[in-house]
Amino acid sequence: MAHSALTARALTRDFRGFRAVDAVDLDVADGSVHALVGPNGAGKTTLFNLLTGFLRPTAGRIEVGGRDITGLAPEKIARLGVARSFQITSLFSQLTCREHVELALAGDLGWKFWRSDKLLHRHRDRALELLGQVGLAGHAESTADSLAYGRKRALELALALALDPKVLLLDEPTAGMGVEDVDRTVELIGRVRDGRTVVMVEHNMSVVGALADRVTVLQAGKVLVEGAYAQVRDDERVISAYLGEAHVAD
Amino acid sequence: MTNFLEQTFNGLVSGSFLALLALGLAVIFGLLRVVNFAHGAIYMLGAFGAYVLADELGLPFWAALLAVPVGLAALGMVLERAFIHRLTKLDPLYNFLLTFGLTLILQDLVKARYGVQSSPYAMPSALSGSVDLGLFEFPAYRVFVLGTSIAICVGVWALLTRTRVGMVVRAATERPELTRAFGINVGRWITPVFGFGVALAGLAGVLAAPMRAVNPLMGADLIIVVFAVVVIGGLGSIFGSVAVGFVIGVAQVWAEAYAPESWRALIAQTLPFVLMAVVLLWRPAGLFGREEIA
Amino acid sequence: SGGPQSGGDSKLTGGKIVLGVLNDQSAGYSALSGKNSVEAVKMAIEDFKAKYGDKAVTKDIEVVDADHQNKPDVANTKAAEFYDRDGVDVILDVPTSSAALKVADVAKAKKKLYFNIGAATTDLTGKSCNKYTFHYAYDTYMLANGTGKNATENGAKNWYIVYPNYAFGQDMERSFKAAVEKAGGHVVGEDAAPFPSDNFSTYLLKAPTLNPKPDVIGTMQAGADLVNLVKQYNEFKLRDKGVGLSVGLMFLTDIHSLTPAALAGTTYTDAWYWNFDAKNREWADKFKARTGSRPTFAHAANYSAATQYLEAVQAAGTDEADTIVAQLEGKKVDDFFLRNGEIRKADHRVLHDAYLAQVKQPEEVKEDWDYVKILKTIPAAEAFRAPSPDCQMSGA
Amino acid sequence: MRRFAGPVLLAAGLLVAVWLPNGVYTGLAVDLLCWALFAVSVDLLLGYAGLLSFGHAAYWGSSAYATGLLAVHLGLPFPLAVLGGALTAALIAVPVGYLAVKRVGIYFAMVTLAFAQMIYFIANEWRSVTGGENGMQSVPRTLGSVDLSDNYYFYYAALPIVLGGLGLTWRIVHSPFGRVLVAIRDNPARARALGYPVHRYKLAAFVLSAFVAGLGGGLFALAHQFVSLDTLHWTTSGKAVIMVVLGGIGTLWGALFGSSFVVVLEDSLSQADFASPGLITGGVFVLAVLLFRRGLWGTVAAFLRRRF
Amino acid sequence: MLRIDGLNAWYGEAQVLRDVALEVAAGEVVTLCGRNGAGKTTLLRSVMGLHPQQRGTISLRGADITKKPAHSRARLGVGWVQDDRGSYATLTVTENLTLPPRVGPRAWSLDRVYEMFPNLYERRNSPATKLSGGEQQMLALARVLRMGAELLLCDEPTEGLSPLLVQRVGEILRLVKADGATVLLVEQNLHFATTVADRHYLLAEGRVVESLDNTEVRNRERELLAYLGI
Ligand SMILES: Nc1ncnc2c1ncn2[C@@H]1O[C@H](COP(=O)(O)OP(=O)(O)OP(=O)(O)O)[C@@H](O)[C@H]1O
Ligand SMILES: Nc1ncnc2c1ncn2[C@@H]1O[C@H](COP(=O)(O)OP(=O)(O)OP(=O)(O)O)[C@@H](O)[C@H]1O
Ligand SMILES: [Mg+2]
Ligand SMILES: [Mg+2]
Repeated sequence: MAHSALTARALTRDFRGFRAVDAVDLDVADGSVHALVGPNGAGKTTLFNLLTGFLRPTAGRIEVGGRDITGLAPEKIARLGVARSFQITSLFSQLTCREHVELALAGDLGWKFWRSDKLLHRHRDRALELLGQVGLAGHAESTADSLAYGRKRALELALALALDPKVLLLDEPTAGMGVEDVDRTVELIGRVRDGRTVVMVEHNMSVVGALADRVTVLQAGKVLVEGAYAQVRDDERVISAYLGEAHVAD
Repeated sequence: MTNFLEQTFNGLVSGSFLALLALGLAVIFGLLRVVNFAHGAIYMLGAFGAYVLADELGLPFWAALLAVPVGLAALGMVLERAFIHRLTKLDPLYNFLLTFGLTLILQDLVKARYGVQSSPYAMPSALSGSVDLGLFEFPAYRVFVLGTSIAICVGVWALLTRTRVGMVVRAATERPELTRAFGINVGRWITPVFGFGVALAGLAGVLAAPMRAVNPLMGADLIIVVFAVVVIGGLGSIFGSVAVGFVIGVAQVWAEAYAPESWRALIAQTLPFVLMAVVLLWRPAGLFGREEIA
Repeated sequence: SGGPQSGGDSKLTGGKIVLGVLNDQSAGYSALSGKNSVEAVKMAIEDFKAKYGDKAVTKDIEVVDADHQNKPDVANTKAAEFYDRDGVDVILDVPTSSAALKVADVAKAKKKLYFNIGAATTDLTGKSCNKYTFHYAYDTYMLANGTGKNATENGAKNWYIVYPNYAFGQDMERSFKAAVEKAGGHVVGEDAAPFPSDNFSTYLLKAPTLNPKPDVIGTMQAGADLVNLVKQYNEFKLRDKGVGLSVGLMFLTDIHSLTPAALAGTTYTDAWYWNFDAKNREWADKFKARTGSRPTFAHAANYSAATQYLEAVQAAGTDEADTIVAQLEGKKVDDFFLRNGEIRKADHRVLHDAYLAQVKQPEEVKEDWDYVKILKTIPAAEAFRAPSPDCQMSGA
Repeated sequence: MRRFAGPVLLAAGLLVAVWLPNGVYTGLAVDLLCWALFAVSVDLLLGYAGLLSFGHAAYWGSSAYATGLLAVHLGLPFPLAVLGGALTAALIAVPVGYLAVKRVGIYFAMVTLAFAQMIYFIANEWRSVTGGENGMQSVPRTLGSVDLSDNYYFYYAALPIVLGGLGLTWRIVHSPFGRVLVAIRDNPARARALGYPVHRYKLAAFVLSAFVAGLGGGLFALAHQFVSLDTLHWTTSGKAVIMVVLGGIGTLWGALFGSSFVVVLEDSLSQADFASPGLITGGVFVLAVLLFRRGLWGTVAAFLRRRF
Repeated sequence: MLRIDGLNAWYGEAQVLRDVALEVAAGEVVTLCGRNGAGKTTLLRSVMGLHPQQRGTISLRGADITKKPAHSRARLGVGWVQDDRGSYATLTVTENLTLPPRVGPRAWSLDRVYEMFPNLYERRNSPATKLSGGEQQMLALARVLRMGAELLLCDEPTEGLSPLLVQRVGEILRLVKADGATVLLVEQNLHFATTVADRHYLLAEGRVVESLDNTEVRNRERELLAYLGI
């Protein structure tokens, strides 16, 4: 099998006695799209926060491309090519979409306090291109807080992409999107996936079906099932714990 | 040994003032997200309130103990309506700055009216004696101060964590809009709470009048120590603020009494700030603080 | 950019005499001196004009004043502005040691006169002394020595000294201890308390436990600290426990804040007292008529300093600084403030009688602000220290 | 029209700066320079990193003392002394900043305030070096053979340093670094996810700001040839904050404007027969916070922008 | 029950609602569909009285409430589920649930809520913001049920919920309807909408462009999806 871009071993996180993530093992094959599904509160976002350094694991270890990143600060992990989007949208209210992406592209330019900020426009074209990809071409100059929810999500995605990450972690990229936007997003993720490894949390099963090579189902912080989409969706444990009977219909 | 206990007890007494002030600050912050810089000035007003009542109306300490906090609560509510209230939607820093400005004004008003010299205030005769605490004798008034402040701290803590009042106000301050959508008239809660926090500072002031110099600047430096106290305890944590208040009080007295000769003064003065540094290194949110508040 | 204007044919710089009162009119010392000192100086000018009438060197005598808020940098700017811009010939008062020392520098640089009244630091006549600076009313040595020596001679043998932990406090402690021991007393303990502080109970609890038990606590605290300490001294009933109280620096206003009851029997050294004798009282009444309050020694000293300066100008016929300095140096003077006064040439310390005062018992207080009785007059010769070797009279 | 606003303003500012000591009392003119740097340094943090330092006197003051020591004991020419002072301030800012930037908002304000108070007490205690309550007297200001005893000449000698400091601040604000600071202010978590080490950026800003404040403090020491404990007292920090808020947070011009306003106001109050300066400054300040939060400058600028 | 006439709303200069007129009969469940930015959230906020910049009339049970402040509207039985979930960081789950006062007869008991949402019960003592996205969504819904509001305004209650929970929400809404309450629901997922709602309003660029019933929606699903996509 392809060696794995991202691995977690016995990853565990407690919150004041409550175990949100419980000895999770995860192997994400290089270049694959790996979906994390599971009922609400299963621990998906927490797992994300562990993988991206926003939370310190109580126990266990994390590797990216064979390098141990357990306990590294978020910015360090980001620099190692692990980008994330947030489930609950998180942007710079005052900046325009373009400025957002330019900032994401700037990297170490940020230290240059003796240079003019024109330096940031160096990446303007790339920024506009990325915005186009996520369908925000028309909103390049509008500020984040004036965007409706769906568009904010799209911008989230653009920012993650701007880091041109080896591993892309998307927490519910299509949540709160209209059907059109969902389709565009699916198509977009399909496009950006090559050369990358994608891990995403997604409740929309059609999205998972369309994109995921492998699916891990979490429940109560533990891995319930792992396998290909088709096999997971028919697993009756998953159906009872997560999808529910009605779902089999569509 | 008894001297050590005496000193420690004594530390608790001076801790009482820190605790009461920190408590008021914590109440106001925890519930309104406002750090009231004017808290020290209010403490000063409390003491002057007692002085004025005695000097101009001949009212005794006991009357002041009730009347002054009530009066200051009223003042606090006026301030909240007139100023604080207008800024609560903005960054909390604005209210910090506002109350800083108010501090300057309050101090100078009192200065203009009563001068910079300390104003006389006599010990209530009922408490001028001393009581036997078994191991040692201690001025009755100091015992009274300690008792009062402990009682009040416990009472307030219960009120805020054990009753609906506390809950509603916490909600109202975190998400005014949503809370209104639940049919709760937010404005009606905020103002009294601010008044209450202010009253606590005022009470501390009244308690201070018989044993400390009553002058316009008496709260100016004290407030900074209180800031250190609440940062150590975890701003917004009622319990933390009070506990640390007492601890600092004792620690300072110990430093003055037992630290190496030539260092005493310096240690006693910088102790709260050093402790703060240590705590920040180890628990940035303070000993009992919750992280997400910022 | 400033610079003294030279005025007509007159021998007076700028054609007139300008006195500048620079002191604290808004903060800690404003009650002791402040605006009322400006009044005192105006009184001095009026009395001077009345005295000499047409023979006066000039009728054109002005007063300017400014508030330095106890901030040395403000004092600095204002002092320079006084000399350069307002053509001030002599600066008076300047409380707060740091400001006082700074202004001494300015006076030296501008070669203009400066009578310090409000500040206590002996550095003014020590390492910071200079040709144009005179230290008029009091200093830490006078206060500490007077009280220490006399209180000990009056029977207080064992002392516990508490002093605020800054320059003033330490000067006081040094002189006080020396005085006590010279007079045969014994210091059983001493503590530097934080400054400022509102809690002295630590030391008050400690006092009776010292061995041998001190007869007196000698406190060098001033202002609010003093008030705090005395209030708590009474709280702990130390007088009943046989531990008396003696204060290094105290002003009438402090006694008023604490009420005589709180301080009854306490001794301290005073530079001047308004109700000491008829002569003082006469001026004090004039002052009250004018300002509505009784004068502190600072007010009296400002009057006296202004008067002595004007007399010197009258005698010399010019206000040219070096001439005036020559006039004043070594001069023997005697007015209601400067009893047996002398302006010492060596260090420009202005010597005069000082007084050991004791706060009256409440029932003895017959009149507002008449809170103390004078136990003893300390002769000018003993009241102040010998010229300090640190003083190299520079600027000449 | 608006395109020229910047350059025109700059030119006007420079003219005023060059003319100043001929217009106002020289002592005052020099003070204006020093406080301008101080205010700007506070605004750098407050206006751009969203960090209200209520203890900046610590850097203004410690630089003043360091400058004084360098001038008194090593007799350094004054520009070097000032530089040394500013560097000392920056150095002290490192540990304090390291602790302070762990907290945001009001916490930051209170923490900085507390540490400044601590440094104040230390200076008061460390009498042998600082002269304690009496302050550090007769600090020399030398520049080779040039005679700087007259403030008039010292003003022009100091002006380049001040302009340098202001220029530095302007550059920082309008640099990529400045932009990242603003982003961090708006949403630190997001900034981290984009790979920016938030704490280190804030710390850097804090130290730079302390350096600028230090330049001002050093000059202040030389301007008065004297250093006192006041330079470290929290009221001095408060004064700087007042200046910035009055002038207008987040605009360097505002800081300049505000500092001049306050300095001149206090100077006039010290001669007016008025015993409560705090009443005036406090009152104006409260009004500013309540009514025109953009500050004097911000309000005027906004008005002009609307007109043209 | 609810009647809106000529409602206009702005954000600063930008107008986001244009002469919106709609009606919801008592006991009805009505959805508002529309692509992102159509103005759905703004519409609900206006009804709740939380959007200052508005003109038009809103009447509840025939009584004009346009001038009433939000809290008195709530007292009249209007409940609101915020789109960003709006959980209180400083309150525990239980406190979140006990905060809203009873305004109607149908108020749910705490037990009933916990029975309906077991995972809330598990986390009852932790601060609400520490809950997972979905849990917070459920909490938000549960809170208005506790009030027993007559009219529920739900802004995308299924957003970010797992299929199982989406169905659960569906059940709850039907339950509420059975209780006789009225629901105005913002929903992106047409399929889900048809399973709970009686009628649907189509919102675009701040205007009501169509009002449909379930059969129409099913017949024209493709077309509508496309439309929502514009
Ligand atoms: N900071 C925290 N403190 C305490 N408990 C937490 C914290 N963060 C998450 N939890 C708990 O951990 C569990 C997992 O939360 P998480 O957000 O990972 O769920 P999730 O799988 O993302 O659910 P959803 O799909 O609804 O987002 C939940 O029960 C939540 O209550
Ligand atoms: N705070 C704001 N400032 C300015 N414009 C805003 C603001 N909030 C929303 N808008 C604009 O108002 C319009 C309607 O926003 P609204 O949130 O009502 O849409 P929505 O239909 O709820 O979208 P979504 O389905 O994504 O929640 C959008 O175009 C949005 O850009
Ligand atoms: Mg989640
Ligand atoms: Mg003259």
